[in-house]
Amino acid sequence: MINPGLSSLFIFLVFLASLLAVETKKVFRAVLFMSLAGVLTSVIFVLWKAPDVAMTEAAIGAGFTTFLFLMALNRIKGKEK
Amino acid sequence: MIMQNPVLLIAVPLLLAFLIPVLSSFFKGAVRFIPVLAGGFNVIAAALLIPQASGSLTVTEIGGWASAYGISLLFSSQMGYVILAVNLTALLAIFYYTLNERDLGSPLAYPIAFTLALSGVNGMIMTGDLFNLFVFMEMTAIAGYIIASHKEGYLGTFRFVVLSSVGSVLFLMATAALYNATGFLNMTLAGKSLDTLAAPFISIISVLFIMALSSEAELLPLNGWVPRVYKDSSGTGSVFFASVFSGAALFAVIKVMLMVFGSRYAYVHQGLLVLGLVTLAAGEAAAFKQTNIKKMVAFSSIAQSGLIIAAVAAAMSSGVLHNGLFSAALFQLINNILAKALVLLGIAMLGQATLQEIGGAGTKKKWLGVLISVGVLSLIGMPGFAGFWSKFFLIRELVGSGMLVFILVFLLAALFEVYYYLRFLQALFLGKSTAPVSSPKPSWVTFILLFVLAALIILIGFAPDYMIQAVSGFNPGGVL
Amino acid sequence: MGHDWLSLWSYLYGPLAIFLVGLYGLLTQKNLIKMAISINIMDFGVNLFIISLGYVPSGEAPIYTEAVRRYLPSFTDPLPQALVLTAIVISVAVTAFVLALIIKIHGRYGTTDLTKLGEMEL
Amino acid sequence: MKKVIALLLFLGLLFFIGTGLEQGLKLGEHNTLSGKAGEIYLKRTVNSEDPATTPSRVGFGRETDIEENAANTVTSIVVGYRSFDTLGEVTVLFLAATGVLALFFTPGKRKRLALAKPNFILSVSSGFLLPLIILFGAYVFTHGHLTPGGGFQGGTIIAAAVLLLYMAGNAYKAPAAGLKILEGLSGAGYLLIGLAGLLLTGFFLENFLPQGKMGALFSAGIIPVVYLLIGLKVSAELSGIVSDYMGEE
Repeated sequence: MINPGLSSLFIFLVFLASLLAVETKKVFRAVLFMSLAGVLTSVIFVLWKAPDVAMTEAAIGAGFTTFLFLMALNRIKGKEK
Repeated sequence: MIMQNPVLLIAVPLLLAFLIPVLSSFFKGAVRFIPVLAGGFNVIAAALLIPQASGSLTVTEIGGWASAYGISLLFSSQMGYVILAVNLTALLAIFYYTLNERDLGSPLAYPIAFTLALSGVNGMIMTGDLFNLFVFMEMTAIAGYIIASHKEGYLGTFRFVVLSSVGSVLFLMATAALYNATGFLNMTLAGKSLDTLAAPFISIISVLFIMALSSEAELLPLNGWVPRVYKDSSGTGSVFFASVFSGAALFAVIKVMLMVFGSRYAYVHQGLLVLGLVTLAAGEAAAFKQTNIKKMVAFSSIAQSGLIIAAVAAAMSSGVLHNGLFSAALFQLINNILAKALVLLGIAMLGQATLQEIGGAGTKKKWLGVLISVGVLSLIGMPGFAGFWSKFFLIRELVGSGMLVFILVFLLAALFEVYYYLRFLQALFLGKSTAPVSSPKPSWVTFILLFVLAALIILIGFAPDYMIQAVSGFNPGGVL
Repeated sequence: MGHDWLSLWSYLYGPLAIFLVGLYGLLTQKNLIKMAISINIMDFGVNLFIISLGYVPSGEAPIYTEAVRRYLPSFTDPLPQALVLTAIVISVAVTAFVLALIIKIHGRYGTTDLTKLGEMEL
Repeated sequence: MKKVIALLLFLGLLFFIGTGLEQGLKLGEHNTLSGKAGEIYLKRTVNSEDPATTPSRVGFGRETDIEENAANTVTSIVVGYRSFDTLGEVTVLFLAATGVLALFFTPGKRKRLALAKPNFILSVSSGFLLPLIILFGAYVFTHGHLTPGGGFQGGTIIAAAVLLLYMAGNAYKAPAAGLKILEGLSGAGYLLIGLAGLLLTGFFLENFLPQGKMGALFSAGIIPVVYLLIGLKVSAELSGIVSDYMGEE
């Protein structure tokens, strides 16, 4: 039995991270907060007994997506210089 | 025997699309003809399937799993005609691309997007499973993004991506909630288990579903991408959006409303009716002001989607499925698919963008002017053309069931439509061009494509009874 | 149905709130990349929502192993997990496309700000 | 002021959707599997006479002739019961990779983006990290029917190896044309398996190979084969996207 407090706490953290990702001024920070939200989401998936989804979320949702965002930022910054 | 399986309409284009990158490294030039092959196969396969089908739905199981829990495809003769119309216009548009739009960026992107769009729309029309519908919706959407972005219409595409993503997320939410409450993803079974649920839950689910599908069906909340994307896309691209994608998405809306919500929840269908009428009115009012021709057709396309959805919702809102109204709506859907394709291909061949530029082009290219006029006259419902009959049947059934507000909005919208399309015809034949005419001279093969569409429209205009017979008698029950 | 507020938050309102944060971002943000981030956040919210709908407290992960050899009624629901698996892959596909699109928009117009792009009247 | 309105709208929508859904959903302790499709999948009784009441015959390491014998039920849904969805999903990824390729398309050969300074430690360690990562990815997608993981996760891990190569030195460039061909071939392979099912048994994507013992590496019929193809396809697709993003315009 998982303490329901634990998953609700993590959900609150994801909520907070997404709010920061949306509200923060710097785009780079926003990407990092989004990535954090993704990692925390995959932790919740582990808590909710969905290991397959947790693995996919960590590898694709948090990992690969973050790479894509950072590359996009890099290319846009490179142009502006 | 195996040719009779509707899954081939999805599987064969998929296989051909996967082979495109392989083929392109051996025969570079052959790649352009793969979409033609896929479209041709689909048209023949759909034409062969129709005589076998009846008004009741037949179920084809995928993977051999019982259709209650596995994924299944539905097929009936009415669906067959919609599929035939969609695939035929897609095939003609692809022909047009092969002949006239060769050098647009990456050589792989357009063929792959067209071929997979064919699988996507057929899947959207036929699938009987909610999540499977989501997957095909996404497939069509991404094919649409590629088609929309191909002529550097990046901003319109961005808007399209954002709105479609919102739609797909809402669709997932509704599907998951429905699964949790009923235990099924199969549309029919989920619909059958709805009765025990509270009314607020059902209304929220229905709102989510309608909003989710509204992006591709060009209905109101999420259709902001339409004018921009039409304006920026190539001729083939605009035909795909106006006829192929919106036709399939409209049928998907109709299917979800019919199979999941049936005609038991009058409030759901009344909500949809209002949405359809508002879309109709807003679309016609916006089209009225446009001077860019493609934008005008785009808003007119939005309005037509609204009309069709409103008619379907009216057919379901009285508690039992009103068969006459429903088949008139399907007839209107098919007519709209054919006429929009004809008009948009014609405009693409003219090559000018605005009403001023187009002035008098119809007198210089007489045949093209005549062919475009056939499409336009069918769209506004000129007696003798296909579009007249579907509107006539619609009005007759509406009067029969006494829906006064609907009739009023419909007539007013039709008046608007007649006005701006006649203005377009006037510019086409009587106007004086301000810009020098520099459009490429199309080959005679291209004329055959337009001629096929015009001939179909005129044929249906001569034998409307055959067509209305063919799409009537839809029986959504009898599955499982 | 009686629920304490904590489980209501974690199973229903929390995921919905995350989804709405994404929607809020999509409506208010002017930077294209931040709009893409908002779309991803909406996806997180909906994925959490779907998995929570398949969660059974004190359930097992739906995998048969040496320890769990036979069917138990206390497995978590595998179907929502399969759906989310598909949804995640589709969302990364859309993200890859939309970011490429943003790079192209920036290359063409020199900005990723929606208000500036609107002012250019394209 | 604008923020306040947005906040109110946010809370209103949350309340509206939340309370509406709350009336129909079965949440937390009230959530049961009974009668749901998920239960039928877990019991592997989809094709029984009466799926809801037929007792499950699943036995790890013992029973051989039950209908879908992958130990990981999520896998048996993803590539078994709902394989058609997965075919669509793979296609979506294929389309997106094509779209990215089309957007970054430039006629002629493309150079890659040069990184500021490749990390020394990274370039040294990539030599022995690389085989390990690829091996791990291959393990994940060949064991997808037994343990958590599968073609999508394994494919991503292999794409991470390609990314590592890009990070390790400015000389590396992925073979983009070859990747595209691999994508096409593995996708076509998946479809041909489906069509083989149609020819052999009359159902598209039917699992026509013997099921074997649950828990064995060679079990669950076509599932490992399909997951292998998906793994190849996803790794080629994501690597293709990586190389597109790393390409110079």
